[in-house]
Amino acid sequence: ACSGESATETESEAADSPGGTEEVKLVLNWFPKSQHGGVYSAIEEGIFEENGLSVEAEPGGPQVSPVQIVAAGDAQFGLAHADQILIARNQGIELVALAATMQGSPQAFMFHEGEEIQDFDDLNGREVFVQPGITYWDFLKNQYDLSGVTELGYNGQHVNFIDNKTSVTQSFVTSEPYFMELEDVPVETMLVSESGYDPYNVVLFATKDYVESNGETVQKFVSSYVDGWASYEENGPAINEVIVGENPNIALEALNFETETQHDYIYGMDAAENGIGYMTEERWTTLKDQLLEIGLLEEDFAVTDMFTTEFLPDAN
Amino acid sequence: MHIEVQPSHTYDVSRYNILKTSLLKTLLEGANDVIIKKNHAVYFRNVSKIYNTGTVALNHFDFPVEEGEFISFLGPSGCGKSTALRMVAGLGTPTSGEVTVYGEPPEELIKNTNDIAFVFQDANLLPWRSVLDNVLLPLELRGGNKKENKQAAISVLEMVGLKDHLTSYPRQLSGGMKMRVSIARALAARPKLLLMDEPFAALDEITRQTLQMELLDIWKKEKMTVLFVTHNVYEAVFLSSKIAVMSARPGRLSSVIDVNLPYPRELGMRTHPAFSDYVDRASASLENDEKRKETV
Amino acid sequence: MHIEVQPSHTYDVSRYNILKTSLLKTLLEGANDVIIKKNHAVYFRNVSKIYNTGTVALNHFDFPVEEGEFISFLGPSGCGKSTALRMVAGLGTPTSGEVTVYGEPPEELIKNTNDIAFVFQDANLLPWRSVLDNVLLPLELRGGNKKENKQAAISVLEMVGLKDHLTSYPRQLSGGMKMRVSIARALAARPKLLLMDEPFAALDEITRQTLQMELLDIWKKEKMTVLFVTHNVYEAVFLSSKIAVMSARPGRLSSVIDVNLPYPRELGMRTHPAFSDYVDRASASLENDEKRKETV
Amino acid sequence: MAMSEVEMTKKQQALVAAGKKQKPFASTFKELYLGPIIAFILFLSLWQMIPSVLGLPHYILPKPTDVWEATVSDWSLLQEAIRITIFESVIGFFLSAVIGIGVSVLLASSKILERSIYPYAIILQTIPVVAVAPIVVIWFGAGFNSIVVISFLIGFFPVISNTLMGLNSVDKSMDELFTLYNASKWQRMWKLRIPAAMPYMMAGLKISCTLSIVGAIVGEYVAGIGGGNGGLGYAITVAAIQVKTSFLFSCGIAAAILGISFYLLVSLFSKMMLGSWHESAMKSDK
Amino acid sequence: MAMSEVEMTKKQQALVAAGKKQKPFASTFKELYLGPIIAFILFLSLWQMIPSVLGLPHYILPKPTDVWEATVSDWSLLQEAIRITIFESVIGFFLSAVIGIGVSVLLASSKILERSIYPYAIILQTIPVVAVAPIVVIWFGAGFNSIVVISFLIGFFPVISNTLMGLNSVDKSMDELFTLYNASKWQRMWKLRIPAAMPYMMAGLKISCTLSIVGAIVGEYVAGIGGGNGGLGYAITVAAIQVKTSFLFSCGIAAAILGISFYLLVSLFSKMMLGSWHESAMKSDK
Ligand SMILES: Nc1ncnc2c1ncn2[C@@H]1O[C@H](COP(=O)(O)OP(=O)(O)OP(=O)(O)O)[C@@H](O)[C@H]1O
Ligand SMILES: Nc1ncnc2c1ncn2[C@@H]1O[C@H](COP(=O)(O)OP(=O)(O)OP(=O)(O)O)[C@@H](O)[C@H]1O
Ligand SMILES: [Mg+2]
Ligand SMILES: [Mg+2]
Repeated sequence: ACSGESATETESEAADSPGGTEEVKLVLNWFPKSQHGGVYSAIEEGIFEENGLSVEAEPGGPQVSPVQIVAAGDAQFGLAHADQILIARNQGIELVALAATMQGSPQAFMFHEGEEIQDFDDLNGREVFVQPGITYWDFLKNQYDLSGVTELGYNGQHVNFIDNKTSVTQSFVTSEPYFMELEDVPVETMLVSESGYDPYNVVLFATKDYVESNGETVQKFVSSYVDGWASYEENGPAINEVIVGENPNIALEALNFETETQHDYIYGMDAAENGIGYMTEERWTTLKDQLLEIGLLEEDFAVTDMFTTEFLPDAN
Repeated sequence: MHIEVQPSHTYDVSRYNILKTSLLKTLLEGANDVIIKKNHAVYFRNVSKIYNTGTVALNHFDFPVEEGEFISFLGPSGCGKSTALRMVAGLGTPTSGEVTVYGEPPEELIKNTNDIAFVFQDANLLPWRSVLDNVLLPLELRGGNKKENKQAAISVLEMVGLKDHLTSYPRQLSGGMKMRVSIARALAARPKLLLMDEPFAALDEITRQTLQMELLDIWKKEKMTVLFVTHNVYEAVFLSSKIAVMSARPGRLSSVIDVNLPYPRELGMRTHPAFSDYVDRASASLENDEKRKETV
Repeated sequence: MHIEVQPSHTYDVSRYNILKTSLLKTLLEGANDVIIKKNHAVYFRNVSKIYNTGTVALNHFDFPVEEGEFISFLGPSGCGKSTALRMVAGLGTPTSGEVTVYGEPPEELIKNTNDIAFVFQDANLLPWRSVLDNVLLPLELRGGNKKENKQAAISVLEMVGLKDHLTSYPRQLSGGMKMRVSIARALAARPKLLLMDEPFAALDEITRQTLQMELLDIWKKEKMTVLFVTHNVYEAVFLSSKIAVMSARPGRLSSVIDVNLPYPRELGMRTHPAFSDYVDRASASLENDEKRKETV
Repeated sequence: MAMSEVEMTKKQQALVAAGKKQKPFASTFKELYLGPIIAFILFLSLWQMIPSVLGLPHYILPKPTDVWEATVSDWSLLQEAIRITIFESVIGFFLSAVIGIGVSVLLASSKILERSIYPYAIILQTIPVVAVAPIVVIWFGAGFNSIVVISFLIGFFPVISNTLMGLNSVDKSMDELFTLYNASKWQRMWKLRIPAAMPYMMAGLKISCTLSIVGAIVGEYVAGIGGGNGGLGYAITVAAIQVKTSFLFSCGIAAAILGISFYLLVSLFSKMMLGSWHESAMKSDK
Repeated sequence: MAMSEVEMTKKQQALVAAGKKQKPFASTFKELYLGPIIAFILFLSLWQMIPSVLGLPHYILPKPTDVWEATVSDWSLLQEAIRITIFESVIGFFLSAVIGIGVSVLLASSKILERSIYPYAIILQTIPVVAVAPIVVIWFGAGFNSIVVISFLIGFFPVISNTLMGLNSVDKSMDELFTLYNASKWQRMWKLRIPAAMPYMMAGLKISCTLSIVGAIVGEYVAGIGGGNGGLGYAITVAAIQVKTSFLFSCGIAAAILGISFYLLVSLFSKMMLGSWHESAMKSDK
């Protein structure tokens, strides 16, 4: 892919591909994991193909920013957390959220068992590993007095956390606790969402321009995506094996653990009633207001521009 | 006023034009200068050289060299002989005064031709080139037929007695052999003006004599002008048409001896009384100089 | 059987022991050897040197040098003079045969003493050290009182006529001046064995004569042994107690001339008929050699 | 360079000694600074134009003006970050230089040592920092110390590699001189090999000084900021997460300017050290 | 090195020509390999002991045996990762070498060019990769191309810096020779400056080859793996998250071994290139 092409150019190029199927690219927010189960399910089961799409899922990584890649037109769809999609607004990147994979945020603080951390105030006096710039940390600092926290950079390692019994690290409840268990390090977690900061996670998005001019493709994609997740609920373990093929360094058991723990976030909560991918204006507005308050958003705007449920299948 | 300009070697047009302008300039000052300029291969005009260490290497050095002459420079160590030669080659500029080569500043001349060759006081060979390739260097730089160049290089190397060492590297040679490569390199370029800084100092008497004869041969054949630095008074007398004796600190020209022995010179001449006479005169001039300095 | 061993310089105990063992060894072969060994500063025993390029630099070179001698090596360029000297200094090993210095292999000797100094064919100065510091180098390496060392260095530099250039760097010196620094460096170390490879080749006649006289002075005073390479037959005769004439390819010893002129030598001797005689003999030996080669 | 320097000196000298061909300021200016200035202006205008021409939005390639705005508006953050990074990288570089040269000298002093230990220096260089970061953090604590250690780890190899090369490329005949004078191993080291290796050492330091900044930034990245304030690495991470590309560029440019200043300082130092003899640093007098 | 090489050659030669003091294999072995082997064993045993003595658990500092187990059990993963990283870094290094030397030659050919452009080379070196990663990814796409570019970006500066230094440190009197013979700028470059700069160039390549591996690993970190399979950078990231410290060390060591092999190859190449004249690479014959 080259630089100068705007989204529309890429799209027309994409549309011209032979065989009647349209090629689109999806950038994942991380190396393939269970949180991308719906994508791989849709690919594996031929759901995208049935809808006339040929989808390339490009793995993310520590420093890969799907927001930027999609904004630059190098991919049509991306996965990111809701707050990232909102913050991109500051830069004039107009994205539209199409489906929320997880109805809530599995982001959590993980600490050693018996550390007696009940509330966020209890983080004071401890070393906390958080990724510099991660939004919920700003939110928490705004909500609580965390001046006693020694803030350390989170870098994807947990060794230093394990080494220091009183320390706390950011984590996903769907992932890290499993690895700790493997290492016989008993841990507990405290969800960030308990603070009231609960963005949708792993949100499918595209640029506003793209959505406006390629409604049909977007419709096909979102439908397939949701169908993919539906089918993943049935045969998660089988799809996980496919994912291991894409991300050979992760253990199947870890994926299965994730599949289990993320189940409620995907299929439960609001989705239980309203279907997979469901989003509400209220949740988006709350999040937007929270970000506004802590200064991560520079100006107010109507969230209705920011997300749409029009491509989601009608609630059953 | 009619001035006949008869350049003694073939100038290309651009150089001829340079010459013309400098001629026109000098015309304003008087026609004599024109004639002088045209005939001089090298002209030191009141040249002084002060290195930035404060060392006065040359002091009001004034010396014309006519085309086709063979000039030897004699003088104590450190008196500025190398400095003078380097200036002729454009590798140093006078602090005051002027050096001209064929009427031009040497830097200009160098830029336009390949007519000057220099045998440096140390051999100055490229360590990564074999003997043959070192000699080929000036020919390569000038261009021309590769095969002919190689032929030329080999024949000069044969002359200096190194034809068995074509593929040796400088570090595999003895001191005298390195110097001979350097001499071969200079001769291979067939220069009009040959500057040699103690080229034979590292050679034994017999090799030296052979090379002296060869050098004189080439000099005559090619109508070169040679500036030759040596510490050997016999050598100076044997080779030169004129000897410039210099004195030390600051380097001045102390006397000029015209050697009126006929060319071609033969080894036998060395026993000739006239020869000894010149040797004595040159030695005396050197020694006087030394004494004068001591009494000061 | 009683053998009197009277080492001519003061050995420290360890070296004396080495000497003893080598004496004992030789005792088994015959007492004669012992006496020869003890008196020889340098002994080339049937030395051959073949460089890995295949060049035969020395071929069955056999030459003893007694202590206190002043030996000059004469020979055509590339005949192996430098090679021979370097082997004496332990900077090269014979391909076959043996070089001993005071009865020991030179590498051993070097490890135990500072008694050898070498004036290389090129000046070989450290570019980052001033003239004074270059001369100080061997003294520094040996240790000793800094002030005394400096005094000693300055006085040798004065002798070679460079006392005005103590703080100059090598690149600011003329060719002859560099060589003189190198000579000063060697002399400052007051060696027992002095190896000089064409030390005066880059010097003018007058400086050369002064240094010759100084060298002879020091040689006598310090009871040094000197191996001296030169291309100048006059110089060889004037300085040496013995001249080794070498012939080229492969380097052999072609003749040895004992110079029975009395010491101290004076400049006036050069006009002495005996002197010319020696010069003629040496030259003849060199030339014969050359001719012999040509007829082969 | 050799050429033009020679040229210059010739002129300078004519100026000093003969005092006739006075060289006007304008021409010095032209020779020395006009090129870089034109290049800089060209570079800036190209950069200003490219995003517009290619239609790249500012969050992908911000224009210089965007970067300038971001710099001005977040100047206080940037300033603090720069201060911290300077501190970390200077110490890291200092360690690289001292330990690098020290280790090289040690290694060069014995072939066996070199053969035995040098591979570990290469290992230290190639082993990815992320792999050893936890250990570094455990041993040195999160934050400053670890960052300095990582900056050192990244910067020291060029010093070792170059210095060793230099120490081992001593002119043969000078080496023989020392052999002859029965110089001890350390005398040879101090009086011959180290002075001879100077130019190589200095080339190594020049590489290392810019790497030490990269090291400090990477260090903050992998070793965390340890409770203190964050330097450029921290600022960059935050900017990247918040897609503040313009500010990210401000930080990047700040790092680059640091690098250049650092490089110039080390070059100056190198000129001073080599001044007395090495061709590349020497103004020759002809 | 100069010393011991000289020593060796002397012996070798004595062996070849005189054929008397035949040097037994055992002694060569002792000189060449014993040191490194002892050092290696020492290193391994120290490493094996440290975790036990200090009570460091295996997820902090795994023992060599742990690492070995992890390597064996995940060998297929590791092998694939190594293959990919080799590919990326070789291309990155190749670009560094070719572009680095090319640019240096260009810069050295004109003082004005050097003054105008060299600062940007320093900028490219110091600007943190993370800062430019988004652009790199957008221009070259996530994955392979970007990784190669990043590997190049990290590796090319030592080449430029060293080569420039070499090109500018030509012996003055040789330079004069070329002036005298009216050599054109490019003749001087090809026939004088480049051969004279060889040793510096080679020193630069040696540094750059190890850096290019670091670059490939960092590249995967910041530019992602794109559609293709991941190399060591990817393996390290994933291993870190999964607290597979032993495997992480396997990857690190694999990177280090790559680095050493790469270094040795480049050294060999350098010896070949310099063989004909430079002291540091030359077996002298005395
Ligand atoms: N680059 C330099 N910088 C400073 N001084 C110099 C430089 N080159 C030469 N000199 C000084 O200039 C004087 C003349 O040097 P030059 O090399 O011309 O002497 P020379 O006549 O060739 O001597 P020799 O016969 O010993 O070669 C000497 O005193 C020397 O120290
Ligand atoms: N390192 C070397 N490798 C190969 N051959 C060499 C080496 N050094 C010298 N030679 C060869 O050995 C021969 C003798 O060299 P040496 O330097 O001893 O001559 P020399 O008598 O000192 O000559 P000169 O008077 O020219 O200095 C020469 O033919 C030379 O080519
Ligand atoms: Mg001279
Ligand atoms: Mg010799």
